[in-house]
Amino acid sequence: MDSNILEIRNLHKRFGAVEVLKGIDCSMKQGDVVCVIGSSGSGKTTMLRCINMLEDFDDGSIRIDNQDIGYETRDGVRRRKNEKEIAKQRALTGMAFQQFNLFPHMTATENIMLGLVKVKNMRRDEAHSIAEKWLDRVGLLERRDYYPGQLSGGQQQRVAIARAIAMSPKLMLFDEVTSALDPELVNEVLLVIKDLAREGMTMLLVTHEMRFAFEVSTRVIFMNQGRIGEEGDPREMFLKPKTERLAEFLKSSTFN
Amino acid sequence: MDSNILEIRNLHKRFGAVEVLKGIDCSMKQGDVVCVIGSSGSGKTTMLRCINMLEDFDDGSIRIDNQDIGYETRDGVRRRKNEKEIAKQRALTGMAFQQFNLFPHMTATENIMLGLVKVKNMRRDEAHSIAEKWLDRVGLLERRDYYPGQLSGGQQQRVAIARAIAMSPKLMLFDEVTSALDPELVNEVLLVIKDLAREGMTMLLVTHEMRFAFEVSTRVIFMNQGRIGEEGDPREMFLKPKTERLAEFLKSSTFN
Amino acid sequence: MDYVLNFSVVWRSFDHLLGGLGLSLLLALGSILIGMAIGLVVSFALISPVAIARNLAGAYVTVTRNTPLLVLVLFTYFALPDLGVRLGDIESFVATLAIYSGGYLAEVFRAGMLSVPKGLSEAGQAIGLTRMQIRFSIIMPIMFRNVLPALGSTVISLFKDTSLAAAIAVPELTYQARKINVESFRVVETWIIASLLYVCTCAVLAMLFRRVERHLAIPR
Amino acid sequence: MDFTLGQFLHELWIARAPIVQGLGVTIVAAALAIVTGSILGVGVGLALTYGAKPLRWMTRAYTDFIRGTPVLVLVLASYYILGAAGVQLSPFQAGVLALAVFCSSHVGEIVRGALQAIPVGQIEAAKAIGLTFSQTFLYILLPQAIRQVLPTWVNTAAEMVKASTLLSIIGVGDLLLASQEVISRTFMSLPFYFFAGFLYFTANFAIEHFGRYVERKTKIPS
Amino acid sequence: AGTSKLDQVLARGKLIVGTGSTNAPWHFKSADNKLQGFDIDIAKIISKALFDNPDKIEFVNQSSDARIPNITTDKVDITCQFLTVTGGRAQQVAFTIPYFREGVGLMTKTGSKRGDYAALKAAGASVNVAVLQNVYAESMVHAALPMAKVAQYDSPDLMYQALNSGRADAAATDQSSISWFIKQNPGKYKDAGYGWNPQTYACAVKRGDQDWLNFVNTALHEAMTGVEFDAYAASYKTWFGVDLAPPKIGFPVEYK
Ligand SMILES: Nc1ncnc2c1ncn2[C@@H]1O[C@H](COP(=O)(O)OP(=O)(O)OP(=O)(O)O)[C@@H](O)[C@H]1O
Ligand SMILES: Nc1ncnc2c1ncn2[C@@H]1O[C@H](COP(=O)(O)OP(=O)(O)OP(=O)(O)O)[C@@H](O)[C@H]1O
Ligand SMILES: [Mg+2]
Ligand SMILES: [Mg+2]
Repeated sequence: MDSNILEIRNLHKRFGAVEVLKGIDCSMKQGDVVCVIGSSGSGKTTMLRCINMLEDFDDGSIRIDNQDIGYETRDGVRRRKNEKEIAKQRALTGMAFQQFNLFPHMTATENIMLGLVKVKNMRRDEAHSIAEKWLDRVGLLERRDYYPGQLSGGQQQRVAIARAIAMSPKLMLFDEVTSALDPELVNEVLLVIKDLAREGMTMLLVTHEMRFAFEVSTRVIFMNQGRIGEEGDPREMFLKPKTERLAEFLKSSTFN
Repeated sequence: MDSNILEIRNLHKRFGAVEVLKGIDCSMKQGDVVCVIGSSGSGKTTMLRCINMLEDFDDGSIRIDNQDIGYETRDGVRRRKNEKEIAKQRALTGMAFQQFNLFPHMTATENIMLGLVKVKNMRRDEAHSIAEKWLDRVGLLERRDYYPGQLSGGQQQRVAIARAIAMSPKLMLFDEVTSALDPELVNEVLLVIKDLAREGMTMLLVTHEMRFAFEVSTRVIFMNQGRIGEEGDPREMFLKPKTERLAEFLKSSTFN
Repeated sequence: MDYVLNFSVVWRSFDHLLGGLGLSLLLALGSILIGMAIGLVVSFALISPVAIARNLAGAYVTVTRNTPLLVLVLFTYFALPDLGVRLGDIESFVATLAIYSGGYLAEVFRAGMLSVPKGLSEAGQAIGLTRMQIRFSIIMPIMFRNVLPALGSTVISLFKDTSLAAAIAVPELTYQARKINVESFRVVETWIIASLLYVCTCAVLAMLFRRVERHLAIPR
Repeated sequence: MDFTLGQFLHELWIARAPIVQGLGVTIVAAALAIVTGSILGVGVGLALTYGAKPLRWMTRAYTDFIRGTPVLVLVLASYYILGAAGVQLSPFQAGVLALAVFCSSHVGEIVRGALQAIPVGQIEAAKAIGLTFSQTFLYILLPQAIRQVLPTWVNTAAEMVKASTLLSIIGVGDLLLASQEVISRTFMSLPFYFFAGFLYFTANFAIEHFGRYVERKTKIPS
Repeated sequence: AGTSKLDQVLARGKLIVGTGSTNAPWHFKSADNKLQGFDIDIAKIISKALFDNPDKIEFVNQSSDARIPNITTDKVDITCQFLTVTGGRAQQVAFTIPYFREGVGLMTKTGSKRGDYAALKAAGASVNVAVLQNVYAESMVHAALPMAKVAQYDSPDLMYQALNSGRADAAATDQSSISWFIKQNPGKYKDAGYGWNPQTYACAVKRGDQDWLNFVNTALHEAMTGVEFDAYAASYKTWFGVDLAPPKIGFPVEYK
């Protein structure tokens, strides 16, 4: 049996004529924390969006927990799964977005409960106590009845992370979750993520916070023009980059 | 004769119950370049807006080129001048805003020509050649027929500055003209301002760019809670602040 | 001029006017509810990725919005029976106004739908909601709040359009007013009263909508 | 009634002159109402946005009253109530007045929305270069507002064309009345109502496309 | 000059008559778009009496609910538009002497099972009758068909349309209209053969102007009994298809 949580093989993605992902191979085991770095437009976001089928992809396969995501090949023909099935598979991964994307018409608690009730078919009281547990974990239990508009950016992002985690995904995806935040709010969110890492959550993070990537990750992936440019131990990659590209990229990013 | 271009005496400004300017005194001579620094909410913007009557003020006087701005006192009664007169007086000063505020439905040239034709009653061809002269000065002659939406932020700000300067104001006011710009676009705007300073334009600038303030100004004013906290030579103020407040403020600002 | 106002005839038939107003409101309510259902479906079609659905919905909206309501009313009432569809006068008017309002409401809903940030439906997808669940739990509640002001004014103008039911002898407010005119010829007085009834009802409707808007406003 | 297409076309041919004339009346009435209503409406919109408080309240009451009244009632009021007050207008004048008043309240609201959507910075920038308020309005606000208003304004224009049918009630020989006159002689009600409906649709369709064309033409490049 | 409408009309040189344009045979447009009908001819008789010229008339087109308001607000000098004389109306306007009297009849489609009065009456409550909108429309129909359902319409063509589409079994309207309609659509409709509900048609003028009323009465009277009889009789023949016997010579019939 394959013990990998995530297994990406030869992933290709085109937008019209432009190929944005040109063959990605990557795997993650239980408990891995992988940071994806790379310059703007290198395809980091697109890779994450393919993993939970927010984007269709053109070739290759993505397996999560031994399930083929999004497509199945029968009799040699590649077919997109039906919407219902894809929706179910999306719950295997949790995703936190740069823009938080909390549902503005629901309180913090309701935001978290929605997926539990509608996707996991939980009873409301059960969902409610899980929501509270996670709000507590991200330090926002007191704000459980606040609407997103009444929370600061950092608080919104923490609720958004709690909403994703509460679904107990096999794999959490984070796409630059701090880059829309004021500098003084960044830390509270990073602390939550560190905490999750410590507890063994499997996570794939796109980030521009180099120091954070350095501290938290078990492995770093450097994306370059739709390919994986370099991959390995964070210490080695940051201190002794093998490729010129990475060296250049690291020089231009502030390491604070 | 009073040779001061700007002469502010005991300027008071209230918003409802809150007094935002609590007695400002300040004067500028021809060719002065004065930078106003101070923490958020200290009243810097409000002061600038009073100087060209975008805000009415409650007490004190502002004289530009020996004219009383906005109000006149006859028989001991303070009266707001009529709108026509105020409009005319506003042309004594030029103002550049944080948000550029270019007119989106006019090309760069038309933006600059509008005031020349409608306020200064110039012939169109004359206004046109002045507009081109200034566009050339800010390095945008090639873009003269572009609309604001087709220009980058830095370019828009340069057009906005050209629009203000083209009216040949006695005094230019700049309110954080670079803070809405992406970092790589800040410099092109600052260069234009430096250039104007070199040519002897009288300027009053609110800025958060400490290094720039240091380099360009003949004098620095530090605003603190609606009052002038400290005022003097940039070198002395930055290197040997007299008040604790200023020292603290300088510490918290990055000096890059 | 020496025209002397005399409201007594109008007061004598005032309960007829009120009854007419009640029927106007019922006609409006019935047709707008159906119209909203139509509008919702059509608006989803308008932004659908399927070109045929988009074009059909677009044609529907174009025709309903550009044809005078009176023509549609007469069509349903007089031409449909020839084609084998026979509705009573009230039913036929409600059906017509529903179809007519469907075109207007579809546009309102479409605009509201486009104002819901795309990130929200992606967030819904990311926690595994199906497309229908996203529509009902996320897009529609937000869209509905966004469109309330536009919806309010559309509903008010549709309410006023019920006056055309008089043409096929549905005894709503305008019909009652015209009936009084035929009897008394106190046209000025009758229309003053009838228009006040309309204005007040519209004001009440507008107030109700503002209240709903305030009630549903998302705290921030 | 039972008749063939040929009979209808024959009657249509006989009635071509009054129908074309009715269409002309409809178009002229709607056009006059749209033009005067829009000019009035810009004033209403200005008063609603920048007017002093009492003026703002008065225009608010005006727009709310007009928009709450069915056009039919406005048409009758303009004809009879003004007549009773000593202002004698021809049916055509009274009808156009009613439509224009109706149009002005709608355009007023649209203009208000558009003006309020223009960032304050625009007004401040105009002030800063010394423009007076009327200059600011003319050169800065109006050109931007017009572009924003255009799509909704086109809808209002189409509404006016539809509303002009109500002028037939005070005896203005518009397209609808012309059709009804033909119907009362020929008793071919369905075909002539539909023919009229088709003409109305065509007129509005043309307006819609003209609006889109102007919208494209006046789009600010960005 | 006198203050009577009579003097005003003579001074003006034309008569302003309010009437409709959509009800044959009373007032409607010919194929060449000229107003014609019995009401029109009555107006011409009055014009002839005024100016010795039947065509010095300006017709004001009015809907039926505008007939009295247009008199009371002075939009017209006189209304001739199949106006039924009632006590209530006589309180608002002054009626001239009558120029026609008729009753209501029932029209059915030829070949209909309920083709005549007896069949209609026998069918009881299952009969639908279309009628022109009127306060007493319902009681009027019930006077002839006590059980019938009554649907009131705005204009005659809608009423006929209802009959034609089968929404109504019979149309109850003026016998004059029925005979005209049957004549225009030969073979398709028939009179159910029952008449009731007599009513009188007269012109109406504003109250309180006896001179004007006397003049119109004289004109109408002499058309029905005196020098203009030929014109009246010719019109009667055209629109109702009946030849009138000339009035008896000798002692005036009025004083018998
Ligand atoms: N929906 C889309 N349609 C067309 N092109 C797209 C789309 N989304 C992304 N792209 C293009 O794909 C490329 C990769 O984009 P992606 O967002 O994955 O980059 P990224 O590495 O996340 O960059 P950043 O650091 O700026 O977020 C870019 O060139 C982008 O312009
Ligand atoms: N229109 C207004 N109504 C009420 N209060 C206002 C208004 N404009 C400014 N203020 C208040 O006046 C104070 C001074 O504001 P001002 O904008 O002048 O500060 P500033 O020094 O320019 O700050 P920043 O560096 O953030 O631009 C602040 O407390 C602000 O909240
Ligand atoms: Mg990205
Ligand atoms: Mg400021």
